[in-house]
Amino acid sequence: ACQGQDAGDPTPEDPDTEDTTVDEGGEDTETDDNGDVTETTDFSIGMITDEGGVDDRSFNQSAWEGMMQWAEDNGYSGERGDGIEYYQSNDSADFVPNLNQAVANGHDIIYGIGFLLEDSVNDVADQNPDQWFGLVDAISDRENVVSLTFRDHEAAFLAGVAAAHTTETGQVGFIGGIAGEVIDRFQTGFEAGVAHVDESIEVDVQYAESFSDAGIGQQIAAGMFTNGADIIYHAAGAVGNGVFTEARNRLEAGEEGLWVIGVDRDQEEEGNWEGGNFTLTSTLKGVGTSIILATDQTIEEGFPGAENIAYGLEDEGVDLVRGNMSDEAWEAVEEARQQIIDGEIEVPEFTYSGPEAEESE
Amino acid sequence: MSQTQKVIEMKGITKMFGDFKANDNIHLEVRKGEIHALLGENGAGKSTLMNILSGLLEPTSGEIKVNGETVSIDSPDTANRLGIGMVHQHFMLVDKFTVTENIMLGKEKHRFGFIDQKDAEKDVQKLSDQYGLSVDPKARIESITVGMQQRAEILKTLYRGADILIFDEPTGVLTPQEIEELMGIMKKLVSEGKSIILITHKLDEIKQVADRCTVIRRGKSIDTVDVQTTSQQELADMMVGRSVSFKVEKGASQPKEPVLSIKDLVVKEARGYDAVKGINLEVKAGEVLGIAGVDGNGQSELIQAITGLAKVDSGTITLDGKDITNMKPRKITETGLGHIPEDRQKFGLILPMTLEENMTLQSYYHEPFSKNGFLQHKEIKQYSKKLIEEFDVRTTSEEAPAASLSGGNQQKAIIAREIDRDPSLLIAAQPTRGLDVGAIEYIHKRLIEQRDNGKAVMLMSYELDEIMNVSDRIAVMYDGNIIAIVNADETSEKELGLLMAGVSPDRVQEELSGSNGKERQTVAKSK
Amino acid sequence: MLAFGYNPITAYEAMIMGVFGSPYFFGEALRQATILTFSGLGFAIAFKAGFFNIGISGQLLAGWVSAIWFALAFPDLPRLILVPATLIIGMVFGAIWAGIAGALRAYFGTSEVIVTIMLNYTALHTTNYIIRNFLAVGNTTERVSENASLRIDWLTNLTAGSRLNLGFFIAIAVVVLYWVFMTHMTSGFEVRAVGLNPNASTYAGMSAEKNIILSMLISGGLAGLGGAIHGIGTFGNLFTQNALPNIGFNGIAVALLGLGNPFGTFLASILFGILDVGSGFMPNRAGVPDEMASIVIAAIIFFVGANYVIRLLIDKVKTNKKSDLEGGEEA
Amino acid sequence: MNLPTLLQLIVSSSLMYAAPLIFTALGGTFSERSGVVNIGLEGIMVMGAFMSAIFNLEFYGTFGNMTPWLGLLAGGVIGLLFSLLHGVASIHLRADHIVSGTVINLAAPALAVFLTRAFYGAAQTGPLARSFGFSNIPLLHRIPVIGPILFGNTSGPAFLGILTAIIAWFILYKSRFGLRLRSVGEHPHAAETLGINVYMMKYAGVMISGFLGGIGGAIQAQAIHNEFGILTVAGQGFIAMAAMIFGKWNPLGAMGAAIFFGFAQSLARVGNYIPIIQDVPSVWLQVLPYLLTIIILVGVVGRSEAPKDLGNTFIKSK
Ligand SMILES: Nc1ncnc2c1ncn2[C@@H]1O[C@H](COP(=O)(O)OP(=O)(O)OP(=O)(O)O)[C@@H](O)[C@H]1O
Ligand SMILES: Nc1ncnc2c1ncn2[C@@H]1O[C@H](COP(=O)(O)OP(=O)(O)OP(=O)(O)O)[C@@H](O)[C@H]1O
Ligand SMILES: [Mg+2]
Ligand SMILES: [Mg+2]
Repeated sequence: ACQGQDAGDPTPEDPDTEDTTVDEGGEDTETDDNGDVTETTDFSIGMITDEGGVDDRSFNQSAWEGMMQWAEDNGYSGERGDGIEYYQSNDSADFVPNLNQAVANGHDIIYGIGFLLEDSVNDVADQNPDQWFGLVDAISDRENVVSLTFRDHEAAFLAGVAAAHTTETGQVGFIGGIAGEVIDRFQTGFEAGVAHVDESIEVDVQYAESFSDAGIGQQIAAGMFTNGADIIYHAAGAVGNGVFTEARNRLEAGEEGLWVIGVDRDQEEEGNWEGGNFTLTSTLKGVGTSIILATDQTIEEGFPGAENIAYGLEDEGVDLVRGNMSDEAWEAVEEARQQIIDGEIEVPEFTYSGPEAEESE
Repeated sequence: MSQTQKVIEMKGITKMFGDFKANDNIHLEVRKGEIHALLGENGAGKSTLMNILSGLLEPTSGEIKVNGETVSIDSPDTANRLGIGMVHQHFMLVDKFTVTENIMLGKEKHRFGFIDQKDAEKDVQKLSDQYGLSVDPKARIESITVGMQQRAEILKTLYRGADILIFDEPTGVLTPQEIEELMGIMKKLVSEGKSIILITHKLDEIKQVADRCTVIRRGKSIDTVDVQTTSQQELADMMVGRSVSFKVEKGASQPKEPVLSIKDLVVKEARGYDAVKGINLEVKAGEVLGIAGVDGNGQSELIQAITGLAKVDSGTITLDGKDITNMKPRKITETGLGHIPEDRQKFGLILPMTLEENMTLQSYYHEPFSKNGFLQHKEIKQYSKKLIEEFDVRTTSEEAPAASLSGGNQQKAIIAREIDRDPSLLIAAQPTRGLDVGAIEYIHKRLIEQRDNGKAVMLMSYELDEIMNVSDRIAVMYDGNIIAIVNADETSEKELGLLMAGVSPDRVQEELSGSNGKERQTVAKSK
Repeated sequence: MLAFGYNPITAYEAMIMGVFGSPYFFGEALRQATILTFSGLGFAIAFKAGFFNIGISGQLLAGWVSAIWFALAFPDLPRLILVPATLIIGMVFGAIWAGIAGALRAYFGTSEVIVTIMLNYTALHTTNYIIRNFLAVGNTTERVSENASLRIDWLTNLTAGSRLNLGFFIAIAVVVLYWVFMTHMTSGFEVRAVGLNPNASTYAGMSAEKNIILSMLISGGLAGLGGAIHGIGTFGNLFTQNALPNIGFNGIAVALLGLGNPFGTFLASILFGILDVGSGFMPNRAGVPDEMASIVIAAIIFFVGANYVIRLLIDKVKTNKKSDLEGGEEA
Repeated sequence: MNLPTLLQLIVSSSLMYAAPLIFTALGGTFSERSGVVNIGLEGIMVMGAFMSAIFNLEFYGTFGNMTPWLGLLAGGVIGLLFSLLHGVASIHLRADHIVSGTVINLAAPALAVFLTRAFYGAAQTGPLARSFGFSNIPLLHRIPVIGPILFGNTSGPAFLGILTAIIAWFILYKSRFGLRLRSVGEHPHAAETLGINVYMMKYAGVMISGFLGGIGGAIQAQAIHNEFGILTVAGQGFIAMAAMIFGKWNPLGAMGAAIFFGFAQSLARVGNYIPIIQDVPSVWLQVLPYLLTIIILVGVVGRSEAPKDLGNTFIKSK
């Protein structure tokens, strides 16, 4: 069922797969093993998708692949229903029922994938104080919720560095989906990364106000390219498809040196064209990794309730792939990566300060 | 003319609609070169029979022979091939298409699937010249007169090479001159070897053109008679199954004060030109004022302006002493207007609603039918039942949808509703269109009754008989003006016909006193 | 389904058991039905009056955003005032949003189909903008205060903590009111009349313009009320939307399934609610993709819509019994 | 940005967005001209997008660079087949046209995603093998000055759409078929008396709408999204329906309206590079296309008149 590349690939060395104990959280675990598997833990995890399925080639898929990986590593078959389970939401109204369904099924940890689930996870966590939850991409202060967030700005910063080292026109673009905190992080990091290399490089920022209409993505990209940008970084879901399409069309029509930077997973595949590949690189968001890490941490050290674990470059929770970068750009990226990990570079997280912020640049 | 060759033989035709026998073992023979009338009351089954002949309906049983050969007419196409063409009661024309497009539809002149408009127009022109049917091949149907629309319908059948033409109630919407003209056309067609079946309720028309007549009553064929040797009274009695009288019984009118007065009224038509061009008119209490005129000379707009359905451009309308110019329809109705609209299904009724809802369409909102914004269903039902009984509206129940009533009963329901409110002015527009003798009789009686009760009645109709029989005074409209007002008992059909055609009153007087040979022909042409 | 190796019986068993097997999910199904009732009735009334209001989604959003705004602006008003006021605000804004389309149609003859589609997207973008710039820092507003909440404890407890709320009873009340309005009230009669025959209605002194606007106002008002209830009942807040709320479009289906009758619409909403919530169990318990639920819904509507076939079959059976006469209607 | 570049940008990005709408709106025009309301265009587009994506992925090896163009056919054919459901329901089974269109809209996305899962194990197909690139319109793009602006590096499908609209206009207004189709939408009983097979014409109208709507979806998938997923069509069918009404049920009008939507959309996006518009708050630019449509509809276009018998069920007399 898996597509080629996915975001969850930089899996860290497996923590000792030897079984661990389960006590506190998992009271009733009737769904899983029938006793024929010997080596398993009876720890079970579930996830609630945001609007979409576990095969969305994005976030939810990455989370699910992480869970499958975790299951395999822990002696399960890796099949759904065997220690791992997902609940698909088609609408924001489905979140709470799905969470409750998961609670009823007695998983040890239930992960809500995506910031859309923030309120729902909080609510259900309040109602079920003995149940452990994980919240991906948003922060909760509940005692029984661990927040898994990503220092997306760090990866975006590297993308900015890569772009700055690659641009020939001195102009790059950023296309966001719907403006808001999460996407703002990408924008901020990207702008900072570009400026880190060369203050004079212009970053053209636009929001599609959609995550679905690729036509709009294509129109915005057309505008940016025409206006002189040669690299566009998108953080806009399916809108990004239009960005890739526009770049491909232009390259095929004879323009040269155009690049797109992908988001969340390695989008190299999207950048194939007759003349090679124009996906410069992609920022990764290790949703799957974070789930594996947090689950293992729980098993080993106990549940990190109320904590916000922010996965960054350091723990490979976010990353930037090598892609088609030049050696020079890659070196600069590697250097910046190290500097960020070492704390030598402080990547700003938000420019967002309220009304009309997205136009401030 | 070999009068003996049978072009159509229908034998033992029966047509069931569910359990209802619309045609019951009907026999009909049409000879070559004759005009064969088909006479019968509303709902007798005439249209059904002809729809069978023209391939629209399949008979439940029976046999059809065309030119001596037994045929099965399973589609209009087949009928066409057999040389049968029908001019339908309700015109089958696409309003937005041109005359030519309508005529050639289904049998288009084309090259590689693309229409050869010019060629087709030429053909239509030629055909219309050949039979003396003046039409403008390029005109859109929605912008031409009813008469021309009908000629287009006739051309449609001729264009398809029909030898047997069926006319289903062709004269209902025509002026006397147009009727005259149509009769001429029919005779011409017959003389060219065509055969015609003419459906009509109008006995004088049968007398005028038909050779033979088959009478149908309640789905059964009663008899086929020679028109020359049968009197109108005999035909009528045969049709209805009892003895009928034609004359409207009425005493002299006693007009009193004017109820409606119109001054310098100008009304624009939807497309923006003046349809009513400065009319002055009074209708007095205790009289029936008839509005005569050819369709499309501003009568409809005049009535719409009075009833508040069209905007008055200038001038004033006073009803019962109150200025009602440009008032909302409801205000006008409340001031004392009853209105039997021209198109009963479009304006008079809400067909899917129940009869009782329709009965209170003008009064549902006030007591006792509505209290504090709530409908009082009980009161409504009681009232409707009363009206249904009083006006003899035939229906299965007051809760039946209006659509389930026959045309005549739909009209009776409207009349009941409008008369029962006892308005000081009753406007009746074409109140008997398409109805049978019995219903017409009844409606005319009611109008006169209203007059005798001291109310004002305005009657608009395209049927001269009706206008002359019922009205006390007659206003003739032509081109948005009232060109003459005459007293009903001092005028003649001929005079009215001339006036309706736009001949000025002075000229009319001349014409009438002069030789009376061919003037009708010329008048008809001038329209 | 079988063709793809799925077992339909287990799928529906999973769905039915999932919903009826637990008060919680039954409560959730009814909650979902609540909102659908509003969007369904909203669509239905416009449809009765002869309009195709495809803008229920946008009107629902308008109700939602205005209700949340109001509830957040006056958190301390006593519950008895705040809740009704919030609902009314939502209703009014929904009504205005639809009223624009109604007024344009009445006075300019502008196609309501286009206008409502365009207003949908306008509502979507405007709502997101308002959230980010006026109602919240970020993409999600604060929760409204307790005083603005539609939750009622006994109902929550009865359904094991579901989000079923007072809105359900409001929906039932609205169903009855809708019925009373359409069949017993003078203005309901006018709306129906105008929908069935605008010419005759004008002739009878009803104002086509007034009724067009009135029916659109009610239509949008119902959608807006639904949005407000979604806001202070289901979620308690508002967040930026990626797309127009589906629940608006499902309202069309619900209304059509209910054959325009308020009680029918209500029952259809409950069916939808069950299918909607229950379909969530299909992938887990039966391994069947939940798209199957939509396909089932589509099939049901198809057969309800094509009820002519069913009537025809009944007729056939009847006539066959009666006689051999080859009559009746054709196939 | 200099003026020619700006114009070229606006033209090409308007056309790009308009291309799927043109075809779908033309499809709607045929259906509604035959008297059958088609709100199922959205669902038809979904099916077309789905099928073209599959075709594209599976047959790139066989057809190479021709694949997207042939993919249009694939999308058209599946759209046509799917529209038959609407045809049978509304023409023969006498279902309300809105009901049956709604069924299409409900069923199509569910079915398409279901099948995508069955074939590809995911709800999205992933990038297609070959998408439409830019096209230079033969000869025309050589015209000095305006050539490159209007016809250079632009959307090939859009120009195919424009051509199709012109052909559609000729078919509808100049051909025998068109005359019959329109007569059926205006006065089916009149058509019946002239031996025209009303049912067949209505089916033809619906099937053409399915074919063209399927092509519209195929363009959306192959020229813009470069994949198929649930988000590929997302509302474009409804906008196409709006374009059809906006264009007064006339093929050229529908085409014009579709291009106008593309233009308004493009103006909102490109506005950032146009000095005067630059400073307008972004929300205004976002809602601009929609408000502009309403304003133009009210102010300029006015009342549009639907085919007279639109939405009614024709019952053959027997
Ligand atoms: N499709 C139908 N289904 C059921 N009954 C029908 C149908 N068509 C006609 N009828 C009934 O059959 C009877 C004969 O109708 P038909 O139209 O032939 O009458 P007609 O003699 O032409 O009357 P008119 O003078 O009013 O035109 C009427 O009672 C009519 O209601
Ligand atoms: N298409 C139809 N289907 C079913 N019943 C019909 C149909 N058309 C007419 N009828 C029924 O047949 C009866 C006669 O209808 P029609 O309008 O032909 O009456 P009619 O005999 O011409 O009477 P009137 O003289 O009052 O016009 C009515 O009761 C009507 O309900
Ligand atoms: Mg009759
Ligand atoms: Mg008849």
